Amino acid sequence: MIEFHKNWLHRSYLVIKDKYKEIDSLDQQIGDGDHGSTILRGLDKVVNNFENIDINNEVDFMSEVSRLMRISMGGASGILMTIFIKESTNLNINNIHKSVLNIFSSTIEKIKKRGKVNIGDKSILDIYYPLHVKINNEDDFLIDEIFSSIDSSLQNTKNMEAKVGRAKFLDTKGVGVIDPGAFSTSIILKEFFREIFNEKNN
Amino acid sequence: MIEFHKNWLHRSYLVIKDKYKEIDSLDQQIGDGDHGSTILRGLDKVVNNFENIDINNEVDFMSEVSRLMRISMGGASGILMTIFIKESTNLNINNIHKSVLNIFSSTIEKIKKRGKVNIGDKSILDIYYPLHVKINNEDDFLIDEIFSSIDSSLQNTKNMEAKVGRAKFLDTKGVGVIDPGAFSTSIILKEFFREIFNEKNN
Amino acid sequence: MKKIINLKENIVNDMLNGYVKANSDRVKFFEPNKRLIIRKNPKNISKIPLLIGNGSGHEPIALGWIGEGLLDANVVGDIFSAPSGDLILEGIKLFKSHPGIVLLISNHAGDVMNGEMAIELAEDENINVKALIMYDDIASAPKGKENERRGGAGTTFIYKILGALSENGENLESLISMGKIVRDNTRTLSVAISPGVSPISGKKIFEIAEDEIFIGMGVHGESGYGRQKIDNSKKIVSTMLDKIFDDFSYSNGDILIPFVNGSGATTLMELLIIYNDLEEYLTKYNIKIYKPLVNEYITTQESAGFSISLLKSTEEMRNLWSQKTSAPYFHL
Amino acid sequence: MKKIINLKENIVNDMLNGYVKANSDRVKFFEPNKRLIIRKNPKNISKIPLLIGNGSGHEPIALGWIGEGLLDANVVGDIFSAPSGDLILEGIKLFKSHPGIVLLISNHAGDVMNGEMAIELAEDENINVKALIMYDDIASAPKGKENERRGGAGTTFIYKILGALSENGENLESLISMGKIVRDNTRTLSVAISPGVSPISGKKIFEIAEDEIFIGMGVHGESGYGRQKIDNSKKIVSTMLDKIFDDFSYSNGDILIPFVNGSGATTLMELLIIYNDLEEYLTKYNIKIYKPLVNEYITTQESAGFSISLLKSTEEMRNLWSQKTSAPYFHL
Ligand SMILES: Nc1ncnc2c1ncn2[C@@H]1O[C@H](COP(=O)(O)OP(=O)(O)O)[C@@H](O)[C@H]1O
Ligand SMILES: Nc1ncnc2c1ncn2[C@@H]1O[C@H](COP(=O)(O)OP(=O)(O)O)[C@@H](O)[C@H]1O
Ligand SMILES: [Mg+2]
Ligand SMILES: [Mg+2]
Ligand SMILES: [Mg+2]
Ligand SMILES: [Mg+2]
Repeated sequence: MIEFHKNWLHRSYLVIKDKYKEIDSLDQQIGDGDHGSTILRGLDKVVNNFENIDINNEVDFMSEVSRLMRISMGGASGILMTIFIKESTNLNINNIHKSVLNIFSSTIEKIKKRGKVNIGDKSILDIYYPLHVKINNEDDFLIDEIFSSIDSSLQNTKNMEAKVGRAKFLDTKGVGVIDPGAFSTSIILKEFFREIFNEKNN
Repeated sequence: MIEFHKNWLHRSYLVIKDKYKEIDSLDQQIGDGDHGSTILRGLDKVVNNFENIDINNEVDFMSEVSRLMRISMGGASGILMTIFIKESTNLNINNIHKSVLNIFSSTIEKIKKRGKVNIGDKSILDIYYPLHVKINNEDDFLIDEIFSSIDSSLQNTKNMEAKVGRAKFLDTKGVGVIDPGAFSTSIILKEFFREIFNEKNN
Repeated sequence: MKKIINLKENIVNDMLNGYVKANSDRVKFFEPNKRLIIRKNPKNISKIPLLIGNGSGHEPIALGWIGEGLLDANVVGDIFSAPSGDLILEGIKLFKSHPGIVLLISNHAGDVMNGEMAIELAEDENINVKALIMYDDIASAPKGKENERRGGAGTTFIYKILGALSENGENLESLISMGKIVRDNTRTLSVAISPGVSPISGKKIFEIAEDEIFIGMGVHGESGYGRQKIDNSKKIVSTMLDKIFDDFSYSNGDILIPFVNGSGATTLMELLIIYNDLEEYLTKYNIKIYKPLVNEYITTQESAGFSISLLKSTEEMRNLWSQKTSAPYFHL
Repeated sequence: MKKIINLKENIVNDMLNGYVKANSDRVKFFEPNKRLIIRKNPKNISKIPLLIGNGSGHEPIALGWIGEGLLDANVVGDIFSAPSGDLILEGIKLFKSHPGIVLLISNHAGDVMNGEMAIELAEDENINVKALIMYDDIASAPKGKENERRGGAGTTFIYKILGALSENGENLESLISMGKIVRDNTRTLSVAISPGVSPISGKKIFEIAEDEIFIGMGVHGESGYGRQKIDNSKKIVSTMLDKIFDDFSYSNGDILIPFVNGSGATTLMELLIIYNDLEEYLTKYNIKIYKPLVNEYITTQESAGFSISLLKSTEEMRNLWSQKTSAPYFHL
């Protein structure tokens, strides 16, 4: 399964590389303008260093990957966004539905605790949570539905008032702008599911 | 003669008060924008403190006046512009022509030495010197001629390249702008001669 | 963007290299980790080290405060972002043979998350480390909710006083308890005048009109009491002090340590004028003053602005405040 | 104009009051003259005092350098203008019972005129005072005409080294001769990046395009080598050092004291990055470095820019450089 993670992160890296300026510019409107660069830096650090991580055990491998990402990203986003990366090792390709639900529920719980954040606070949680609910309500999942759920969750962050992150300190509370962390999270999650579907179809 | 000096400086003060912004703005173009305020501050300091200067001897009185002006003005202009103020006590109302020539020649000599400055360097000297020449060439002097000599000397500073003062450090060397120190000097000298003519006519 | 730097990606590394080279008699990297700076002559093993992780871009804090009688280590994050808990953990582990360790955390979300993570990981390794969350900025949360306030320039009192106290051999519990007392007796209020430029985005860090100032803005442009027309020093200072005096009750004869901090572009000339008005205000209330600090210590690039911090001091605090330190950029 | 001041006419007085209050343990006015600041604990009567008159607006220099092991008195002029010779004379007279006095004069027209006047008046009163004209800025006059150069940030070496030497009891002649040696071994070059605002006129002190810097500009905006496109730190530093190395010949194994001075708004982050590149350059030439100084000391309001000064040092100079001082704003 290490290959799964490598592929997933590599794809995510490529998409983020393509879009990081767009994400920076969202963060420029409601933060300090660096989220795209920050997540790109984190992914770059691991994706272009896979060969140097001399660990064969999947859990330890991803634990090192998330440590490296956290270090190179720093800040709140580094610590919060690597929670899913680490939890993802609980994916069981033979029991996708259940294991994905577990990954999401423990990710969400950990983000809430570490980030002192709630649903609707305009953050990455507003991608994870609605998706978790959706998956929970269905027996199986179709990639198109997942993607459209992610897309609509992302759009929903636009009109939220920020209660965490730098946007919370703006007079506007960031209303009217998509949350940059939610944007990058949406990319990483889409690639995660794309990779799952690839695995299934192989 | 103390009254002569008080009247002269008081008149000068009033004219400078009226024009100091204009002088500041010249200095803004070719210096640090403070010459009008600086000379006003110097004159204000003495003119509004005459009653506190408890000295009856003319020479000592004007020596104290120039000391006070120098202290409150500071800089190059403070030291150089008070030279004439102090020398002016050599005015002999019974021998105006000769005493004025002496005042001018020693003022010019002292300014040249202290200021390491020459004729044509775009400075206060370019008012004193041509006027000295003019007075020297004539037996008597008419106020209108004095004034028009001062005015034309002042205009002449406009096209000089500065070799002293802050304007010397400009790319343009201050060409195209009247020298602010020359402007304030022209006012003080005009009032000096006006007061002489008043004395004569009394 | 008009900054004299090399590659944007290397700003922090280049700066740290310059800092360590320029002060090689007093500080060094904890090799090979070039984000962890420590004292050249480490603290005696019997004493309690003090460390902090913080984002950069606010120099000289905190790297400039490493030295005898002040900080033992600084874990340096990228511009305006806290270093990860993993790095802070490395800093903590460095001192694991000491009887205890104090991790200072300025109350900002990223710093707290990463600091707490580091503490949890260190506790898993049975290291005796305690966190002290520092806050002082009265504009960031109302009276009664002091622990929700941001860490501002007044946290300086904690750094300096605990730094001296730990050098004197005090134990972990006493340090933490003194830290809390200092915190509870500190109040800070700041004013933003004009924005600096983020070296990352190349954009202004906040926006403010030509004739306005912003009372209570945080160091990253976080909002506080709000905008108002610019006024003279005496009026701004008294508006600020009125707010601080509403928040904390000072009495006749109290001895305060004032700190006027410049945020980057505000001149020392202005800071001294502000200090003059501040001292006049305090004197009016019969308040005494001990060794004030007036300079730029916690900056946000070339932002103009300043903060006023007041510590109501005890004699012990005053002695510790003026105790000597070898830190390259802390000077009473 | 976005400065936090009270009445424009009182800027300097308000600042000095703030300075003297904030540092009342170390400095005071020579009452009733509120433009003459002296040490609280005066120098021993057998030693040679050091004083200087200078315009304000460049803080912390020189008022911040009053203290044991540095200056004995500072006569403070208005913004950007030298104090009058009469005031400097008052400063000189204060020390007339000492065996001699050094008047430092930075080579700028107003300072020289007023300093010379003060010296003449003091000599008339049989006071044993000697002037030392300080210059170092290589952009202001060509090689061979060193004595026409302006006084720049490198004059700091003279202040500090003579301050320590006089504290050690050296006589007037030795001080002047050491001062000249230090001067002859100092070179400075500066760069202006963006202008500060004059607190008098409310206007920018100089003009410079958004993508340009100006190499060799003097502290009041005086012109030097000229404008060029902004570049990265490494290139700017090497351009500057190339010019300094053209002007002075350094050899393998020389021990230099570098000083990177910020002119107001340039961040410490940048100054440290610049220092990093500077040390790299010097190391390439096998030049050794002793205790560099990196901070804002000679400013021009909130101008952005910096200067590099190098002193080729002897062992004696190095010892004096690092000798302790109590000056409120000088810190190695
Ligand atoms: N407490 C939090 N809980 C959840 N997500 C958060 C929290 N704080 C910040 N974030 C996320 O981090 C994003 C900003 O990340 P980034 O720009 O990298 O960090 P920084 O704000 O330190 O510059 C926000 O858009 C938000 O989604
Ligand atoms: N060396 C000098 N010799 C003669 N006049 C001078 C000299 N230096 C300056 N000045 C005069 O001083 C004027 C500027 O005065 P002011 O603005 O008060 O001084 P500062 O340049 O210190 O701001 C100049 O316009 C010039 O006439
Ligand atoms: Mg951000
Ligand atoms: Mg001027
Ligand atoms: Mg950030
Ligand atoms: Mg001036």
